[in-house]
Amino acid sequence: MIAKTSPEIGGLGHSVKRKEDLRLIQGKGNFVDDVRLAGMVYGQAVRSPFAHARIRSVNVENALALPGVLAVITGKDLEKAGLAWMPTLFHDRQMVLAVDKVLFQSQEVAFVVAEDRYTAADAAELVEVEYEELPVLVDPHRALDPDSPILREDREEKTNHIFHWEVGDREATDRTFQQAEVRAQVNAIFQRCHPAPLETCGCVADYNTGTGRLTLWLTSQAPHAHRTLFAIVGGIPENNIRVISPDIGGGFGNKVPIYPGYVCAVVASLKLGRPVKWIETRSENLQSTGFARDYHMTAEIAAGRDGRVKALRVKTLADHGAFNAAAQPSKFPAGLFSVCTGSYDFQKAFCEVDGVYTNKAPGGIAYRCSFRVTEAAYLIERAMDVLAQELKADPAELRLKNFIPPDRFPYQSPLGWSYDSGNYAAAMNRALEMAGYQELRKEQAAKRAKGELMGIGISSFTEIVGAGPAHTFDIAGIKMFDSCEIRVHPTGKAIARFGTKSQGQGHETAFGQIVAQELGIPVADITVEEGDTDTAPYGLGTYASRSTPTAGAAGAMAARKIRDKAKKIAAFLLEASEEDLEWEPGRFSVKGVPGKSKTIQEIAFAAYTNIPPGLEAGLEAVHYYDPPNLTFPFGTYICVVDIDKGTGETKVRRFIAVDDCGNIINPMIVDGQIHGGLTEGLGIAFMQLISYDESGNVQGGNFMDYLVPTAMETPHWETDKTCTPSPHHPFGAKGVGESPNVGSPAAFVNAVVDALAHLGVKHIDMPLTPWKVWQILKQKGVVD
Amino acid sequence: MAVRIEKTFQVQEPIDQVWKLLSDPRNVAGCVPGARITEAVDERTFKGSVSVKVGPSVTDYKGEVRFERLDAAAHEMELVGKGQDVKGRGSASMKMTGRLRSLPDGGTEVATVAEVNVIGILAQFGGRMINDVSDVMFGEFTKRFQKRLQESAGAVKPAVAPAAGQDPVAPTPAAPVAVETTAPEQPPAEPVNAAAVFFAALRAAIRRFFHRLLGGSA
Amino acid sequence: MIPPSFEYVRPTTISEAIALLEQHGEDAKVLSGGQSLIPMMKLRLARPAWIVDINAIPGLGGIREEGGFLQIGGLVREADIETSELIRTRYPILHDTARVIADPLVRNLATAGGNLAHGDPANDHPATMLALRAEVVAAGPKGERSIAIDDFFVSIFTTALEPAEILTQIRIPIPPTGSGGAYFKLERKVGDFATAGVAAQLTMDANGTCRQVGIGLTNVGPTPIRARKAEEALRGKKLDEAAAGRAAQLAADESQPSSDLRGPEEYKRGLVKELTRRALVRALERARR
Amino acid sequence: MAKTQRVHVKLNGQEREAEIEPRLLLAHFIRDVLGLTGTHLGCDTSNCGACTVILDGRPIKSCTFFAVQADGRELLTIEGMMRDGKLHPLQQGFHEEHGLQCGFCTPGMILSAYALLRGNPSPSEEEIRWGISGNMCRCTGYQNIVKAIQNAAAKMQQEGVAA
Repeated sequence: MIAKTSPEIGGLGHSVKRKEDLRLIQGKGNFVDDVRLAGMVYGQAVRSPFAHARIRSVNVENALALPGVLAVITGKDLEKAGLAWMPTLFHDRQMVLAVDKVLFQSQEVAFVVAEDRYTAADAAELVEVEYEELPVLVDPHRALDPDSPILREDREEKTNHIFHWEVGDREATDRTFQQAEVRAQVNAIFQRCHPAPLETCGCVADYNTGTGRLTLWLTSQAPHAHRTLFAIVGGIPENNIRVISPDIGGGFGNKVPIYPGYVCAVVASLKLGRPVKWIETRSENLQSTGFARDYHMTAEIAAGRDGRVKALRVKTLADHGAFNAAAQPSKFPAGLFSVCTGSYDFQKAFCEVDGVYTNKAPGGIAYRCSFRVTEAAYLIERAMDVLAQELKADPAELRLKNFIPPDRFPYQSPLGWSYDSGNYAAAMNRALEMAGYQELRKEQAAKRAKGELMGIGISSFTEIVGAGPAHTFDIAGIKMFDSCEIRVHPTGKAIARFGTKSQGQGHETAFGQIVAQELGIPVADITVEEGDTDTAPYGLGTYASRSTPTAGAAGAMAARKIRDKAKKIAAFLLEASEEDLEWEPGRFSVKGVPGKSKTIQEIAFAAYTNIPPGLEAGLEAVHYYDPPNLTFPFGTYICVVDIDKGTGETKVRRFIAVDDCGNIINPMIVDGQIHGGLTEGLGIAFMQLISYDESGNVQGGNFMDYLVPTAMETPHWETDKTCTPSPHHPFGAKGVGESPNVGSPAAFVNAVVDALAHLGVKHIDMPLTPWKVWQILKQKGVVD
Repeated sequence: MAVRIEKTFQVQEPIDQVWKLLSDPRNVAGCVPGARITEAVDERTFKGSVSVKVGPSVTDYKGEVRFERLDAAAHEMELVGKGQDVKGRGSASMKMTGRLRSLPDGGTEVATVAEVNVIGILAQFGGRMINDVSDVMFGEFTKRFQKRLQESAGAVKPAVAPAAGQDPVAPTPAAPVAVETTAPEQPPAEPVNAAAVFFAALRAAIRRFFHRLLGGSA
Repeated sequence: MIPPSFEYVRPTTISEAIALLEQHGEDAKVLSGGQSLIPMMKLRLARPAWIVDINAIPGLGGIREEGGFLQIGGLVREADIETSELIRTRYPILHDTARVIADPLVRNLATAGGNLAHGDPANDHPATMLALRAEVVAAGPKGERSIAIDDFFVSIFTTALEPAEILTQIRIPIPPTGSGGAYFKLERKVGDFATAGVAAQLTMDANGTCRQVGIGLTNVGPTPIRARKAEEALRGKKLDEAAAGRAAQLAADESQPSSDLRGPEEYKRGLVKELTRRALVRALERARR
Repeated sequence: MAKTQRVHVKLNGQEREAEIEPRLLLAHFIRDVLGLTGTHLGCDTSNCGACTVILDGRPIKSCTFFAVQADGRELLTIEGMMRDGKLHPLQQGFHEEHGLQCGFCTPGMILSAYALLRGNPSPSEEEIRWGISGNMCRCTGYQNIVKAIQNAAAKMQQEGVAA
């Protein structure tokens, strides 16, 4: 366990109040739409009403004729500049503005620039586009049918098939299934949904014709990577691009990709020599930017009568929409989906995924989860419940029986991962205890006898985060290390800069605590800065719960470099040899000589005013951290629901969340992350759905129909922790931002299915709407 | 947002008389208000437009209808219509077939099928609600058609064709939907019966859309 | 989302407002709460050339019992109804209704008058007003007139209001003693329109039989629906579980829902049945107080 | 382009005036014309509440209200919450209870809470959840927002100050 610093220093384990709050609670934050520059103009995209259509003509005359309109950019214009297409983050390309055909409803067709927002909106209506409608492909299961239209005529392979990916031992797994005493199968669709951060995507592109520099204020979770991609795609020297991610109003994966609106704003600024602001509407955000999930999955478990699991077989069809714009490591077409063996000790496993194109918005982004881990955790936790039903076993006991035992870590999973550490039973037992599990089961039995519907759902998930080791993980070729640069000023105050970018996670506070822990400088004296590519060291950004495992680790390592130099300076000042010095947070003292010590502040002053001979001046360090492995947070969630038979409504009565994310930087922030992730899990389980009708019309493309929970639908969350530090992380942390969103959907669904299990119900696809539940009750004759 | 509507009804008039009516636009022009044929491309293809006002909203559509089949011998007709929102925010299309069959009692059975598909912002907000109002609108059309048929029975053909909107047949008081439409003069010689049905379905779609969008508060 | 251009006028008298509406006809729209009109304008589905803002006209507010009626001014906000002591104690059915309309912020602007004048079957007040046998007072070029609620909802999004008429007041006959009512709405989340809603108003006599019954349905047909058969089945009868069940079934039969994102037709009918049952039970409890 | 109109409002205690198009939404008026960017926009269908401001004492969605309608009236935005240089108890509460993460919904959330406490100085958890149900938050799961409002309510009761 880590030595706890004083509250004044506020290192690891202190619930330090957040520094970022003070500006945000006064309305003094600086979000992209708050940026106002002299001469700034506004852009608006013209979008296709059709899901699949050929563009016969685009007439911009009337739009250009409107007073105040400065430019209308079309696909043809971009084509001339070689910018009609841009690379996605996953081995594909995507139209910036459609040239000859559109592939999904609300796709960008033209980009209008005007003196103000209102004129731009008026002008967008005046752009006349003539379309010839084409047959639409919506159902991914029909993507490979011979009679389905080929969507991507631009590709050499004339097929809607994007990739086949498999991992594991197919033959051995099949053999195990042939001999299996018990089999359980679940076909589960993880529906298409959208992160819908409250701030939509947008940018201000400011190309200065005088300096030849482009400054780009961007809603970006990965400013450095975006700078590099803009340099490569746009041909602007990277030193002439400055990307600034100011305050970001939530990201959840939505702000990892580069979107056509950004590129159009840059092109417009280059064309006009004026700053161009582009801010998405909510409908544009939901209908055109990175969606998540849309995995159509089958899982089978082979087990013995004794309830021991033996093998797992998973087959999945992935709907990527019009372009494969998945934002994930380039060697992993299905992200880290192969963590689908979860918390259980399978000897054999096989997993295969096929990706296809459809006439839907592009994406496949990691919505508040490490790439495709939510899908994996949901699938295995659903499958374990189905197995429990087959065996007539208690789902908690079945899980306890099959957990990977603590002494097996580091654990080699059959699909190739090396789990760093875990104690799954500890988290499970704590959750059962908090829930009063046995009493709940008794209550359920009594209620059933009375014909009332109550359910208890358990999910014991394992996450895989912190990408990642550079040997395996890269985004578009850029290795997934992350970085920190610390400068200690003469007066003992410090600034620490990171390659990540907070979107609400509280880095300005938590990362300061890491430095405070290592250097003993009070967190109040440490400024944390992120998001400005001119000042921050290069990093891959914040998503997939990677900030603490990578940048946080880099912070600790950079601080330790500084401490090593500080030790040299202290030795000089104390006229002692380094070996005789001992460190306590904030000071070096000479062993056995009480009172003979130098504080880090005194040492910092000396680093600039009284430099030891032969030593460089200053007290600074940079560290680029390449984690040796990923980290594997885990936990057990228990959900208790009551179902109203008359209306089919589900009420979440209680939700117990026991998380284990290793050592914790700021308990207050960790709880906040868990509350938020659980609430998004609730939304996904019960409400959040983006669907398409047979013509490719988006259903759920605005906040009237894309339902996100309010305070009224959200229950009170009961949280607790166990602590199993990561053995390879500098201070034993694992990352937590996404565990609750990864682990909770299965708990909600398991609870609702459990409430109906006695009726023979084995699975219900999300979202669990009242009408779906009611129809089941009707079929089962429970309601008249 | 595809919808299929079937309507079959019987009239006592003989088949030839009914066919004459069904294939002669002038007599059915008024069956649905607001449809306007602006141009005859050829004897089977016509351009039209409709301006639909629903609650606080106005939507202008430009459309084209074409007789895929007009088989007097078999008493069968099929036409395809398509309209695009002039603001470029979507389209609606319809395939309609009409078939007549003589009845033993000398009367005629009229069987019509309309397949409507709405795309764009209306469908985004309108959900599956297009269905029943399309149904109601189409029902209104057939009701008016029958009424007109009875009038025309044995009656002298009107010297001047009635223009849409100046429909001698008053809208049924219980008109299921009260659509206010601009109803310009109807060029007499151009068939709008099919167009009218098509636009009726179109309006139905829009109507349904507002049913969905508004409400909750005012 | 940016609304199209329009001219804005804010008359200070009813006659001035009516004159403006007559002058601009179809091109003008009345702005009261604006919580349906403005979103439609932002989506550019509504493009009125003139906005006649009636909020500066005095005398359109106020909730009072007078002349045998509960009188609610045309500009009374949903929030005023929700927080009115008079409503909460004497007309709980109206309290039920107001507090489930949209969300608290919208209710600070949205008006009950506008909620009726839109003629939207998804709005909540119409069902309640049908159950309460309310009447609507409209001022127009020909002066003032009163419209029985049964004659008010002509068709989907179409009311009996003439183009130049303004809804100035809602009048609800003060229910006799032994009366009680309730509104039940199922929504997908706070702020959503009803998947289905049911309003029930009862007047019971001393020996427990229904003297007067009103049942209104929300968002299960092209217009707000008054469930007359269900009402008929209860009038003059003892209201026991069986009777409530029969009435609920009749109400479900009288509803004409269509399938949409809120659920299939069958579910909505089932919901009408269940909510009718619940509304009757709650109404009875309140009638007995 | 419709003819512009002169609009006069009292914003956070200051008299402000501008010549604007009637169609200008109050939210854009406050942000783009008067330059106070603490009021945010998060949707186009009046669902999210990020744009909440106080109009004559009542919280409304400023994205669903024309600036011309506010002529001659009083507006309070997040920028007007401080009291003689000190944070309002609600602002303190949100800070102390970790009632915000990305902070985008926070101004609207605080203003809705402000109106809630004016009408009900010691609300129950249920009443608080009800009171903020027109404001969406994607980060906090609302739990700490509820605590923040309880924290402020308690503080204000102690100090005997009204919202």
